[in-house]
Order: sequence, then structure tokens, then C-alpha cells
Amino acid sequence: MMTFLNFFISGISLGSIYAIIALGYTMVYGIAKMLNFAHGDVIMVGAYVCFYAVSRFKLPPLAGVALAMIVCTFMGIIIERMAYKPLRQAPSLAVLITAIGVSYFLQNTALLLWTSSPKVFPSIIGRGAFKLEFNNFLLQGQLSVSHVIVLTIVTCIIIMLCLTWFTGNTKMGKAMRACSEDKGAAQLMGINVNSTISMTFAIGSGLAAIAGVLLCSAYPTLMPTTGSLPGIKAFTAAVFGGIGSIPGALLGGLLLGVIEIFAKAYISSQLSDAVVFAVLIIVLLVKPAGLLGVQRPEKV
Amino acid sequence: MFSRAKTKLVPVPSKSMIPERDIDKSPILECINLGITLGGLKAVEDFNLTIGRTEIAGLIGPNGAGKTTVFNLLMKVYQPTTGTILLNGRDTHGMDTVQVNKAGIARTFQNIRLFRNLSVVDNVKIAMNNEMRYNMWSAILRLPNYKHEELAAHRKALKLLSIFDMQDMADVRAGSLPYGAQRRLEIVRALATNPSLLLLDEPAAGMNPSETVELMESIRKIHDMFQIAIVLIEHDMNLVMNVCEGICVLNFGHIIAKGTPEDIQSNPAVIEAYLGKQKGAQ
Amino acid sequence: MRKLLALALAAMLVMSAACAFAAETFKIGGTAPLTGGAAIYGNAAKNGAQIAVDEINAAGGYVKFDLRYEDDTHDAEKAVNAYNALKDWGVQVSLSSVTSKPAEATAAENFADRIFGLTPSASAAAVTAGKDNVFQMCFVDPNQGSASAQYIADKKLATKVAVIWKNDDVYSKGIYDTFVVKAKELGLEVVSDMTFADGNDTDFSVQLKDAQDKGAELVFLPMYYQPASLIFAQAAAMDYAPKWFGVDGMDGILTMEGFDKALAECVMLLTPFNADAKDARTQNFVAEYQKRHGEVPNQFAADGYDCVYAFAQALEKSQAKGSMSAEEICGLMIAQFTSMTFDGLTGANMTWSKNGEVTKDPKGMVIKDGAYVGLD
Amino acid sequence: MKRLINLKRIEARRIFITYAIVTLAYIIFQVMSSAGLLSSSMRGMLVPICAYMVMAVSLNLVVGVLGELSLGHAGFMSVGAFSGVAAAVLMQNIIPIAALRLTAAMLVGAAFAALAGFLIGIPVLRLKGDYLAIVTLAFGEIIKSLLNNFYLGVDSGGLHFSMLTDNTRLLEGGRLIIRGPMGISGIQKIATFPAGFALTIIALAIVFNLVNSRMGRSFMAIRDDRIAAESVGIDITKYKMMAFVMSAAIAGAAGCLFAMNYSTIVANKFDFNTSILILVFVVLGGQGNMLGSIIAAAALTILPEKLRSFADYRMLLYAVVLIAVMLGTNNAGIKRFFDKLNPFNRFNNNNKDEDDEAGEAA
Repeated sequence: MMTFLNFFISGISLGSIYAIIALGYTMVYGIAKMLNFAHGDVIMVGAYVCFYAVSRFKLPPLAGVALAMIVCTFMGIIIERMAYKPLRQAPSLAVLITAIGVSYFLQNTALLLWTSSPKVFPSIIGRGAFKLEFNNFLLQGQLSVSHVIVLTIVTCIIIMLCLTWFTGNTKMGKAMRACSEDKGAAQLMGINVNSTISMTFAIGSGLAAIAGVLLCSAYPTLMPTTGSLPGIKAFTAAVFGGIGSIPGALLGGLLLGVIEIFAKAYISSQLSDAVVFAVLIIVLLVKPAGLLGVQRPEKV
Repeated sequence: MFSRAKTKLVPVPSKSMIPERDIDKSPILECINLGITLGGLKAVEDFNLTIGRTEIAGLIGPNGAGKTTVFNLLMKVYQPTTGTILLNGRDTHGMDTVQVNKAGIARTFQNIRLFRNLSVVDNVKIAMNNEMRYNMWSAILRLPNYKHEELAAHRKALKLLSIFDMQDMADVRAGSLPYGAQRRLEIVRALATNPSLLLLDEPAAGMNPSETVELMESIRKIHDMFQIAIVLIEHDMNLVMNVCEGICVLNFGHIIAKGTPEDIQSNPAVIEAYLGKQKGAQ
Repeated sequence: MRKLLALALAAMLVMSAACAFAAETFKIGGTAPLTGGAAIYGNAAKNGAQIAVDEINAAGGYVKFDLRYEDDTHDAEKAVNAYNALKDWGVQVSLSSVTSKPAEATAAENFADRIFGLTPSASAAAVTAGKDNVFQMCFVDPNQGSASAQYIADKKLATKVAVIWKNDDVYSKGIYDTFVVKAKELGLEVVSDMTFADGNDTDFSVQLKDAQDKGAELVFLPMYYQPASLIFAQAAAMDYAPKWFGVDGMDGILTMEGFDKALAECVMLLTPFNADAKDARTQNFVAEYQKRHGEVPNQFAADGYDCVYAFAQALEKSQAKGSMSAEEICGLMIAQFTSMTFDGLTGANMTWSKNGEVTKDPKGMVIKDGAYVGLD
Repeated sequence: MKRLINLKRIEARRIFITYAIVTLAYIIFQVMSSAGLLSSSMRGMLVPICAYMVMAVSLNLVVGVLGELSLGHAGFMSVGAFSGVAAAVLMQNIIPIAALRLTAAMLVGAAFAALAGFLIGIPVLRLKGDYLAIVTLAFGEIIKSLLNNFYLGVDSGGLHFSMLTDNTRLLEGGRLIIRGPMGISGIQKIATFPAGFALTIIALAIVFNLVNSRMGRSFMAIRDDRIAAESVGIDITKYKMMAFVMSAAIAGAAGCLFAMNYSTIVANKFDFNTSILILVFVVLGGQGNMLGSIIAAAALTILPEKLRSFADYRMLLYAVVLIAVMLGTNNAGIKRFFDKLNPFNRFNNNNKDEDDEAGEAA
């Protein structure tokens, strides 16, 4: 029972990392309707910036995170301007391929700038953990939840609430939702679609910086390819929860993490990825728009 | 399964358009208590309608009355929540769009839905898919039955296009046709599936008066040639009153009137639905 | 008159050239992952080899090298492309490939083209299998697996062991396979056998928990150091402190920027190279590497360095000429490598068997106070 | 009314030109290769280029013609590669002629990939759009994961296979063909450029003949308007499945050809990145445009090799070229320029809007 709980906590830990990356994916997808495969690499850049700020230039951790957010936000805006904006009218596949190009670009730039040697991310949050002792007839033993994970989950929830509030209550947020529903109609209503989408990318990239710092705090090695595989997993998580749905990204991320850990623990560590993807497929077959996604009937 | 006489498409020259001649035959379509709830809203309720074998009927009503929803129910784009649809006396319960089409209903769409990137003749040939029999290997290996059937299909498609004098545009990209021609192509495409009931959703929308007159003639021509039943949704009252033998008026998902064009024109409920309640009117 | 003068001048030039460049210049090349996920290993080997080449060229001995490395992105297909690019360049002796699967693919080409290959670090048995002209500078994986098991049993380090290995990696799998067989033979009990793969190489809590619950006293980690660093951190977080036993891929863990060396305290590993060794050659190499790249060299760099020196020795001994074709040199090299002994950074008295496997002593190391200390 | 494009003539000419260019390129390279005019680097890439061209054509059938995005196409390549190579090993003594053995292996690879395509198609094709894409990605990963844990051996007692660990327990003299994460080693390299050319032509013939039949028209109808296709009696699932399985089969044959060109093959080779690479060929070459796919596949395979002189900046430049090409080909001005040069823009969805305006204006 205790082992089960411990695995559950591990799953939540892993899942919270997926969730925070998935939030960025879902945000961009929900509004710009594009799969931004470069998101994982923006995360990597954010982590590197924070790493250098804290390890090399001895800035306080919070300043490092802030710097990473600023750099990533600007980078997001620049990438959007240079690579995605000219493709606003292009078919979505062209944008997808461009995003992959951007992903290669970021990875290879990082390789040139920061070399391929892995860096160990500084423990800006500390490696401590909350330890809970249980000693009753049901539960025996110790449960440990690291500070990083608690912080990640709290951050996830805060970001989720902020995004929900932002898209629901502010002018810019409403403009974003309008763009998400119908870009043409939004334009006719006097919304500047271009700047709204740029704004989405800015927010998404800022979130990526936070995700990068948290990812590398929880799993502290940093390489130019650090972001790409968690990126794909997180993308899966976003789809799992219903891509475009902000609470869905959180739920999807957490579930994906828990499923992955349970699959490793109780089915087979060799086939855990296969199990995770199989569960995803089954969920999509039962709920074709993901767990919390809304399926819009096609107008005939 | 739902095999129909293959001779159906042989044009029968007929000058008389008397609905009464269908009296001794079973109706092509019967809707009994048809209804659907979409997102908690009863979009269509208690819809009862019978269409004769060679009748031209009109379905009219203000915007949002549920006219297109009725078409979608008949085509099984939506599955009805209540009621029964009898096509040719056979219950269509559990059938999907493809099966309903094979059973004899074809339609056009309010917002034109052509296969835009394909040529005009290919649009028509796609609709003849189910009457072609050659398999994938014949196609890949270009066996004789592929060539034979393709040639026959091509000839037939051109013949159908000639109804609207479109045979010269056969190799043109459908998406680049003028608007009116696109509407006509949709009708040809629907006809190519050998329907016994043709549903036209606002066929005259966006057409100028002279095009509408041409369309009216074409509808009559189709009716005469193929001896099929036609139901059309239309806002152009001139067209409806001139072409339709029977009219059904829908408002807020309910049938508010049924009858001949003359009956409908003088029906107070219809006038109210279209013009609102008028004070002082009789 | 003029003609004569020109002739004389030309003759003088040729002579002086012959004096200044008495050395035989050979084109040496290899493929390595210089970009992508495995770039750490490729760049290290390349940098190590470059230092060796520069030293040899500066020393002005019999042999001079012209070194070229091509990127194979740790992919067999790209490795063959890279190999062909080297062939077009006119490579005479080959450093094969750095990682196993690419090396397996290029070794087949080496064999077909009769270009002698010496891989610094591609340790899979299949690299050399059936090829008379492809040799390895590193231990072959199966040997390392059984050597590790042997070592653990001999030193009575543990009786219950756990293994965590990388399920989609040739290197890890190669060591794992023989380790398990040998361990069984020697009466070691493998209580926990868990894997990870590319997509899920961040969270090891399940694997560690399994090892802990089953009472493993020692955890064997046949993997590279990057995932290992995560394993150490996560084990520390869950208060699990078994004995750790690594393989040569673990080398480099202490040089990771920002790595908390306390986490790797008491980790044991078999590696042929120790950057903290006190001998002058190693120290010079490490100093030079640090000067150039700002990092402490790992075993791959040392392997690359050794390969170039081994070539220099063999070429000189066989009196190969820079004008010879790759095929001619290949014959000489096979004869040399199967007969010579070589002293390098990664071992003394190395010899090679006919099938290309190296014999050298693995050094048992343990990490004490953030540095390697020899185990015996 | 603007120009009305005569599609029939264009289509026929386009098919002819595609065959002609491929054949011509083959003859040129074959002659150059036998005359020793090709660099080793170029010669070494001939077979993989053919394999990638076939992959691009095969994926274009799904993405360009059927209009569904598949992100797991490398999975089918992988199934074809592993089953084909295993078959070739088994047939080593039965069929001594290499070319025949290769053909048989490719057929086996195609058959197994088709089977995989069918099994995957059952759940996948019920989904739409991005969700379909993510599920194909998932299946690609599952195939990779399963193959990484698959062991297949042969001995006098017949075939033995096992999952997770090697439990094949082969008898003396047996051979373990597929060894889990270590893949297949010691493959006899029997793939040749002529075989690659033949496969390219066969793949093109299959796809072109299929596209110009009632099946192909149904695929394109589904792509252009699913609801309209249903309304004229096109069985969506059946035709999607047909395109998907055919595409998987061609990919399987290509995978087998590819694997037979190397002495070793691992499941990790056929990962998400490879799927994406093939998708890039298709998008760059133009959806539905087979000649474009073929040219893009060849160009993008050669490009990174030609960039070798840039050393460390190689892959960076590759990324920049990729982005620049995507931006360039989708730039309205440049596009119009190329459209003028190229009359074969039948499936080009981008000038749809332009044509629509023309239609409405008329």
C-alpha cells in the first residue's frame, strides 16, 4: 500500500512536469491552432539561461528565473515574427514543418553555444523533501514528497488559474478566445489577430521558461536535447487532456505521469512507453477530443 | 440490400405533373414524429411528412426554423432522437449516411460542398463509385474491366453534365467554377448516385433572377427525365410557388402548415411566422 | 642559363622540402556524433584525437597526420554517409566510429573497402565480428559485463544485486546480457532487473524502489553517466544508499558542470582511464584538454587520443609510406596490431587479438572525496 | 472568369513527366556510377535516396491524397525493414539469387507492414485531424518500443520468438536474427540502385494508377469534403483504410530496401524524427504532388551531406534552409512566380482562395 502511494507520488511528480510543459502547448494550440513543436526547445533555452545566471553569474535564483522568462518571452516573440507570422495564411502543415525547423535551429544553436556536455542544474529550490511518517493499520512507512514537486504542482495550479482567469476576464484574454473560435470573425470585430497571436506566443514562451527551470530542478541534467523528448510527452499529455483545454493540460499531464510510473512498476519497465501510448489511444477512442476537450459538431 | 431497379435512370418523357398519379403507389418517404434534440434544444419536433414518388415538395420557413436539420436527419448526418423515417416503406433506423444514400436519397448542401480540387467530371464520377465494380488490383494493374468501366462512367458523367450544358467544363477544376455552375454541379453529382429522392438545400441561393428561372426549368427537367421525388428548401418564394406541388412550412422546429402553394400563401400562421404578428390585421 | 637556374632552384626546393618534411603524412579520419543527443561522446573522442595529432605533428617524427572527423549524429545511415565522405577525401587509416551501431555499419564498409579501422570506443562485439581489419581500443561490451560480475564476486561486494539498464541502447544491452549470465554463474543473485529508454529517462523512482524493496546491496549501472547522475540524485532523495557499480561509460560523471560530487561518493566503476592519474602523460593530456575545451576529458577523449598514438606507432614500425593506398596500409596495420604492444592513457601493455579485441586491464576505481581512487 | 485549368491534360502530362524525370535521373546516375564519375559519398546515398523517395510517395498517398496527417510513418518502415530482413536471412539458402531474394524480402516487408497498417487503421481511422495525427505518433512509438523488445531466432527446429527477454532457446547452430535493442546485425547488403529505381517506379505506378481510379477519386473526395463524400455514398472508413494499408505496404517495401543497404539496423532508427523527416519531404514537395515529394526527398537527403564543409554549423544551416524554404514556398509573391512556371498545381490548396474569389466574382 505504501509502495503504491509512493509510486503514486512519483507519478504525480513526473506528471506535474509534463503538465507544466503541456500548459504551454495547449495555450498556443488553443489560440493559434498550431502544434508548436519548438516549445520543448524553448524550455531548454530557458533552463540554460537560468543555469548560466545562477551557476556562472551567481545571480539569486529568482532573478535567474525572471531573466529566463524575459529571454524566452522575447525569443518567443522573435520566433513568432520571423518564422510563424509569415505563414498565417499557409496550410497548417507548412507551419508544423517550420516549427520543426525552429526546433532543430534552437537545438543546434544551443549545441554551438553551450556544447554538448551535460550540465547539472543548480538546486535553486533545494533538494529537500517533506517526509510523512505513517504508522497505522492501513499505512506503514514513510512517504516523501520533494519540495520541487510541491512547488511544481503549486506553480501548475497557479498558472492554470491565472490562464483561466486571463482568458476569461481580460480584454486580451477575450480577444484570444475570439481568435481561437474564429479568426476571420475576430478580425471583423476589430480584434488585431496578429498581435493577439504574438501575445499568445509571448505568454507560452514565458511559461516555457518556468517549465524549463522546474523540469531541470526536478531532473537536474541539462543538454541541448533536454527539451525535445519531454516536449513530445507533454504534447501527448495535452492531447490526452483535450488539447486547447487549460485544465485538461493539467489533468492530462498528471495522469500521463501516473500511468507511466504505474506501467513501469506494475506492468513492465521495458514496455512502459508502449503502455502509456496505448492508454492514450484508448482514451482518444472513447473520448475523441481528449478527457476535457469539447468536441464541436461539424456544421453541415 | 436495398437494390432498386437499375432502370430508374432511364428518362421517361412526361409532360404531366399531377401528384395524384402517385396515389395508388406507396410514398417514397414517410417521416413519423421525427424529432431531434441538439444541445438541449429541440431543433425539430413532431415532424410528420409524406412525399409521393414523383412529387416536388418545398420545405420553407424563417431562418433557424430547422429546415436543414430535417435534411440532416433524413441523410442521417444526425441520428434522430425520436421518430421514424420510412424510405420506400423501409425503416432507416440504424443506417448511416452512406447506407441512406445507397437506399436512394441524395442531397445538395446549403454551403456548397464540392470536391473543389477535383475536376467537374471527377466530382460526378465519385458519385458513381458505388455502381462501379472493379477492385483495387484492377485499378493498379489497369486490367480490362478497369478501362471498360471507367470509359462507361465517363460517358455517363458527361451525359449527366449535359443536363445543365456543363459537358464542356468537364475537365475544369470544380473549385474554380462560377458560383451558379457550382450549385448546378452539386445537383448533377447528387443525381449521379441514382436517387429516388433528391434533397435540394437552397438551390437558388446567390443566383440572380435569370439564373433562378433557368434553375426552375432545370428542376422540372430533372423531375421529368428521372421521375423522382424532389424536396427543396428555398427562400425564393417565386421559385417555391412555381415549382412545388406541395409545401411544408416549418417554424421553431414545428410544422405550422402543409398544403398546396395556394393554401400556404393565404395561411395566417405562415404570414405571422414570416412577418410577425400584425396589429389590426384580420 | 635561366632554365638551368630554375632547375637548380627547383631541385633545391625539393630537397629542402624533403628535409623539412621527412615525415610521412597519412590521412586519418573517423565518424562521430558531433551533433544530437550523443554529441558528448563524439566531440570528446574527436577532441582527444585532435590533441594527439597536434602533438605528433609538432614532435616532427616519422609520422604526420591529417585528421578529419565527420558527423554521424549517432545514426548508422549517416555514419555510412560520413564514412563515404571520408573516403572521397582519401582517408588512409580510419578511426571507424565512436558509437556502437554506427561503427557496426561503417565497419562493414571498412571491411569491404579494405580500409583499416580502429574504433576508440565502439564496444559492441558485432563491430569487429567477422572483420579482420577492424580493431577496438575499448573493452568489448561482453567482456566488460563479465569482468564486472567477476569483480563484484571476487571482492565479495554483494550477493544481491540490482541492474538498471537502458533498453534501447546497444552498449547497455551488450554489457547487461553477459553480466547477468556471469553473475548467475558466480552465484550472485540478480534480484531486480529494470530498464529505461530514451523517452522515459528522467524518473527512476520505480527502478530504485524495486531495487530497494528487494534488498539489493549493490546496483549495477551499465549506462552512460548522464542518466546515472539522475539515478544518484534520486536515490539520495529517497534515502537509498546501496553500493553503486558502474562501467566505463560512467566515466565523466565527476566532470559534469554543477554536479554534486558527494552524490557519487563511493561509486565504483571499471574504467580504463582516470583523469586524476598522477603520471605525466595523463596530466599533460588533461591539462591540454582543459586548456582547449575548458572541460576535464573523459574516457572517450582518452580513447581517441590513444587511437591516434597507436596508429602512429604501428605506421612507424611498419615503415608505411604516405603514398601508399589504404589497402596496402591495411595489410601492414593488420600485421602490426596483431603483434605489437601499446602503452596509452587507457592502459599499459595493450595487445590485440586476431579478431580485433583489445586486451588491457580494466582499472577498478572508486570515487572518494570527489576523485577517483584505484580499487584493488 | 479567370482561366479555367484543364486538369485532365495537366494530370496526364504530370504523370508522364514524373516517370520521365525519375527514369532519366536513374540512367544518368547509373551511367555515372559505372563510369566511376560519382563520389563514394554520392554512390553510398543512391539506395537510401530511393528508399526515402518511396517513403515520401507512400506518405503522400495518406497526407496529400487522403488528407490525413500521419506522424508515425517510420513505424511501417520499421516493420517492413525488420520483417523483410528477417525473411531475407531465412531465405538465404532457398533463394540464392540476391535480386530475387531482395524482391521476396520486400514483398514480405510490404505484407507485414500492410498487416500492421490494417491493425492500426482499425482504431486510428475512427479519429480525425490532429487527434488522428497524435494517435499515429503513438503507434509509431509503440512499434518502436515493441521491436526494441522483440527477439526472433531460427534453428533446425524452426522459428522461435519471444518478447522482453531472449527466451528463444536456440539449438546448436541456430541464429538469433532480431536481438531486441541490438536490432539485426550482419545483414547481407543486397539492396542495389537498380532495385531502388524499380521500387520507386512501382510505387509511383501504384499510387498514380490508384489515384486515377474510383478508389483514388474517393480518397480525394474524402480529403476535399468528408461530409459531401458520405452524402454520395463513399464509405469513408473503407477507403481511408485502403489508402492507409496501401501506403503502409509501400513504406514496408521501402523500409526493407533501406535496411538491406546497411549491415545493421535498429528499431530506434525509425523514430519520431524519421517520421517527421518524411513528412517534411511531403510538405516541401507539395501535398499530392508525387514529383515534388521525390525531388524534396532527394534534395533533403543530399543537402546535409553537401553541408559537411560547414562542419559544426552543418545542422544549424540545415534548419535555416528548412525554415527559409517553408517561408519561401508559402510566400504569396514567390508562390505566384512559381505557379506561373509550373502548371501542375492541381492539389495546391493555397490558391484555392484565389480561385474562390474568381468563382464568386464571375
